[in-house]
Amino acid sequence: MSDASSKKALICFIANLLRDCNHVAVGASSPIPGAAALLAKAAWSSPRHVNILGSVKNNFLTNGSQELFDCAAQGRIDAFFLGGGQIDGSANINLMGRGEYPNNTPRWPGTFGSAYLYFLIPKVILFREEHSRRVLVDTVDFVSAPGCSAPETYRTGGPYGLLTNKAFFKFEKEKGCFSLKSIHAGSSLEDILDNTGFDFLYDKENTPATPEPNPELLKVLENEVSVKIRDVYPQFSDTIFTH
Amino acid sequence: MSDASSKKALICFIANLLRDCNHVAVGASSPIPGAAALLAKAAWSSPRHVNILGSVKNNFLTNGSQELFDCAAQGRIDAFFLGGGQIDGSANINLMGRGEYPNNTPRWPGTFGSAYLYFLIPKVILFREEHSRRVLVDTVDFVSAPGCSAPETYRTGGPYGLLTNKAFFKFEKEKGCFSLKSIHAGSSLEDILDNTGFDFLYDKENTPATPEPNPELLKVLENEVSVKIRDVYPQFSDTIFTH
Amino acid sequence: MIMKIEELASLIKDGCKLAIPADYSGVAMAVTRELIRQKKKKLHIIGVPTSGLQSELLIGAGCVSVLESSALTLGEYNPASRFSAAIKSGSIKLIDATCPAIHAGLQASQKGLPFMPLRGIIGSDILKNHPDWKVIQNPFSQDDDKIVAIPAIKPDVALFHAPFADREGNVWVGRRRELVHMTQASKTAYVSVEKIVDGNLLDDETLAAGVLPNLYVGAVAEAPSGCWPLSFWHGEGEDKEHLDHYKAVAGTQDGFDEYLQQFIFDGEIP
Amino acid sequence: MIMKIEELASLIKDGCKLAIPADYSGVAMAVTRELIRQKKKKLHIIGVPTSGLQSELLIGAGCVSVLESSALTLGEYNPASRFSAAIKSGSIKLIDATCPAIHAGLQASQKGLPFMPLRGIIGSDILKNHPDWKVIQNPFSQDDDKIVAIPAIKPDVALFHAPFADREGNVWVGRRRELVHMTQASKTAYVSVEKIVDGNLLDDETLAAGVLPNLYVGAVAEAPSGCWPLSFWHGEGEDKEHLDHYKAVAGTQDGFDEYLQQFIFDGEIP
Repeated sequence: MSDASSKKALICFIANLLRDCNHVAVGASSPIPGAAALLAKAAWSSPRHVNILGSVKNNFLTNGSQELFDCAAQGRIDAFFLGGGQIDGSANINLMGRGEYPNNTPRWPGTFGSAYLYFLIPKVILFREEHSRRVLVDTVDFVSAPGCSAPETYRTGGPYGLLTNKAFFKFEKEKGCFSLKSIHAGSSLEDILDNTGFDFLYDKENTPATPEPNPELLKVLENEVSVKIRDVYPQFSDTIFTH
Repeated sequence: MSDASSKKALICFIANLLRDCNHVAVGASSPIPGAAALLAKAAWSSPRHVNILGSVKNNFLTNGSQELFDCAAQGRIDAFFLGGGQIDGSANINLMGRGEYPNNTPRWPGTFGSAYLYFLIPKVILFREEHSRRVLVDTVDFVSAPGCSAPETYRTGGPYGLLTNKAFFKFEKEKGCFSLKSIHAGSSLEDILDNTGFDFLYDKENTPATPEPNPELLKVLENEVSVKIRDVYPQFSDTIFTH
Repeated sequence: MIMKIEELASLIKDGCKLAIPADYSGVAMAVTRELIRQKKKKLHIIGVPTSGLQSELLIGAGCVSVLESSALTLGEYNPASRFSAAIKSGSIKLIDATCPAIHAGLQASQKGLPFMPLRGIIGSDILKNHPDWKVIQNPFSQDDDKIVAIPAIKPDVALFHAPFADREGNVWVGRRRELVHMTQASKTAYVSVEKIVDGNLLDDETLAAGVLPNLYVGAVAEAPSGCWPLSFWHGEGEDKEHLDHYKAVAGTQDGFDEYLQQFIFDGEIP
Repeated sequence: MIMKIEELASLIKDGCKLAIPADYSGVAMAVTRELIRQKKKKLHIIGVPTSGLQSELLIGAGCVSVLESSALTLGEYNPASRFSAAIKSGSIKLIDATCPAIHAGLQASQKGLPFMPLRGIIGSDILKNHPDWKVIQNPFSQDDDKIVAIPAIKPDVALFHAPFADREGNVWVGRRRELVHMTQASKTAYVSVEKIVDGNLLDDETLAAGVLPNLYVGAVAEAPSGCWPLSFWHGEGEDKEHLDHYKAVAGTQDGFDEYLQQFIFDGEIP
């Protein structure tokens, strides 16, 4: 698959995960999740509300940048995306840096809202294209936001799954670990085992291939949604669409 | 003195009390304090900011009705006015009703913001035209807001004085009581002692008469400020100005 | 989303915890009359932070079981006779607060917090009588420093009147931001407006600054002069003659009942 | 109140606790260049809730002693080389937070409160390393229910760029209400604007909805394209070519120093 096709496949895959949501929020620098949310809204009018942070046109919040956080705490946001320079098998994420805090090398930008949103949004999708032992580690060096909390800790949200350019894992809350759900075209169970730094559950015999994107949905993406995506993510749009 | 002149005298008296303020807030149904604040601003450009709650034109707050309270807690409001169906000698005020709560007879509207603003605005002027033992009582039936607090209680504001249609008292914070400062034309020390239900400090021999309003200030009130007052308090304006 | 006021009022159920604004913010009086016609019962009214004629009428008509507010005032048309009568007879439960505490409780809800701290109040009989507030130690002070903790107030519905809305349910509230807070603190908002306008209010950044987005709005109904007989900050002044008439007749239950018949059940509106 | 940006910048003293907005809110870049020219020292920067090129430049130029923020990001122009270098050398103190905690700390200040509670955070290493936060019991829960208490963040100055202001110092910020909160949390605000307009912005209710009143504003300076090279939500997009150039040269101290010389001390602005 070309890079453009595999990005489109990820967009369609994520769009399907958002179909049961009313309100999806996406960070400003997350073009694939952002495109997916716009696609789901265009294809199914569900989610009804898509908020792209940092965008003027695709952001309907009017109460300042804390409104997103207030919304989340009230359960008014159904899905959100987080990444991480490191993600471990307990779904802990590290956005701070490698090595020991505070003198990390490299230091990444910082925790942003993750230490809060991860607790309060029911469907947090971990999305990181790079699937390597550098990113998917046994234990993160710094917990920007924990994947699991003690039962007495107030927590209405958390990790739903982890999507990379090789596979999709669902997070098993009861067991506190990921389980491999599907393998993208071009990868294999062996490839995934080789490139994942944490242990995860999988079915040796029957792990399915990630389904190809639905051609109708791809058509909506190409025809209707590409213009909107160009509006918000012009550079990204140039890499996947031929305008 | 006619009723109109004595009201004008009160306006001028209060205006002088506000001269050292930057920001004065006034309740919607307090025409005399409101007129005084507008007069002080017109005469001396001090206070610089006058906020008349409930008015659209004379209210510059834009962050909703809680902004006043946020402002007060930050020390951004220098003076405010409170009244009370009952006021006692410790400057406790009762806006709730006579008799036992909750089945007061009569029940008055309620405490409004007094239980908060009285703690946080440095110069709270108690203003009640009626000077009688019915209003100025020994002990209020319900403390909507206390005049004094224990030293460990966070309190940056409180009563500055009490103005009625007979006299002006200053509140002596250290002693926790009022002291009579001046007697308006038409009243006397005897009259005040007769009509005040609480004990207060006074100088038997030398309690001065309240000075007549400055003629220049009266002129500013009549010529410049009357139009603004009519704008905010049309009915009150009709009773004191001949337009 | 866009409906008739009868339908909007029918969404407010008996027992509803209903947040309503002070008179200066835009009171949904047309909807209130419809609530009385529909004979709502056991409403828990939250005056944000005070209330006026709207609560007086609902109380007089027997729709209210709890009034949570910092004041009920008719301004120069005081006293509020039906409110006073209800207090005397004990027919409503009072939760008396102070204005910023109502805001703080709503803001806790708006932010999904269990409580908000608030200065002042200590030593007021309001604190003694309030069923919900607690006094806690300021965790950041070494000394004895007590502060009041106000638990979240979570209304079912915010009900108010606004200048205009678009067909998607975005409502323009201008700088009356207490309506935004009150709405975001509530499960949903039902809004009457002077008019429904074309286009999307969020498309214009100047208008957008005063918009309550439809994420929070459950129903909008057009009701021109929807604040009558009260004044509307973005419209007409109060109907002094009508309010004088109300004051004159509402002193007795009979007088009030006649008022209800004439102006609400028979719907005689000038 | 209305002054030149040189004068406005001169009001910001060494050691100032300076609140600055995220890139999407309007960053006062022209003033920032002036701060560097005036060789400010020991600034305590508060990124609300994050920061970008503005902090990167101030850090690189040696103006900053403390960075309190939830992130410092140049977006697609990452990594922020001068920020990384300062962390490696330990030349700045970090107070790393999470976005809503920055907002909560400012909101506590805005409301004159010692602290605000906030959900989440428990179990994050952010909490372990933050010098100020405390974990308290929710006073309204019977069960073990811990919640983080965020103490007030009280900046000396809020500094940002806005579309326009009037001569009395009222500033239009539209729906960028974090600027209102940030300002009201601070002792004063210094604001650069695209232009100064005639009249009073509060006279028009449509505009008024997006106005920060002059009660809170200490200085306003006109600075057309004042966000350059960053994008402005109410104006131009970012200068990609310039930002690519910055990324290319800022990897070394020498390259950065040349950049400062060329674009700040010599003031070469396209």
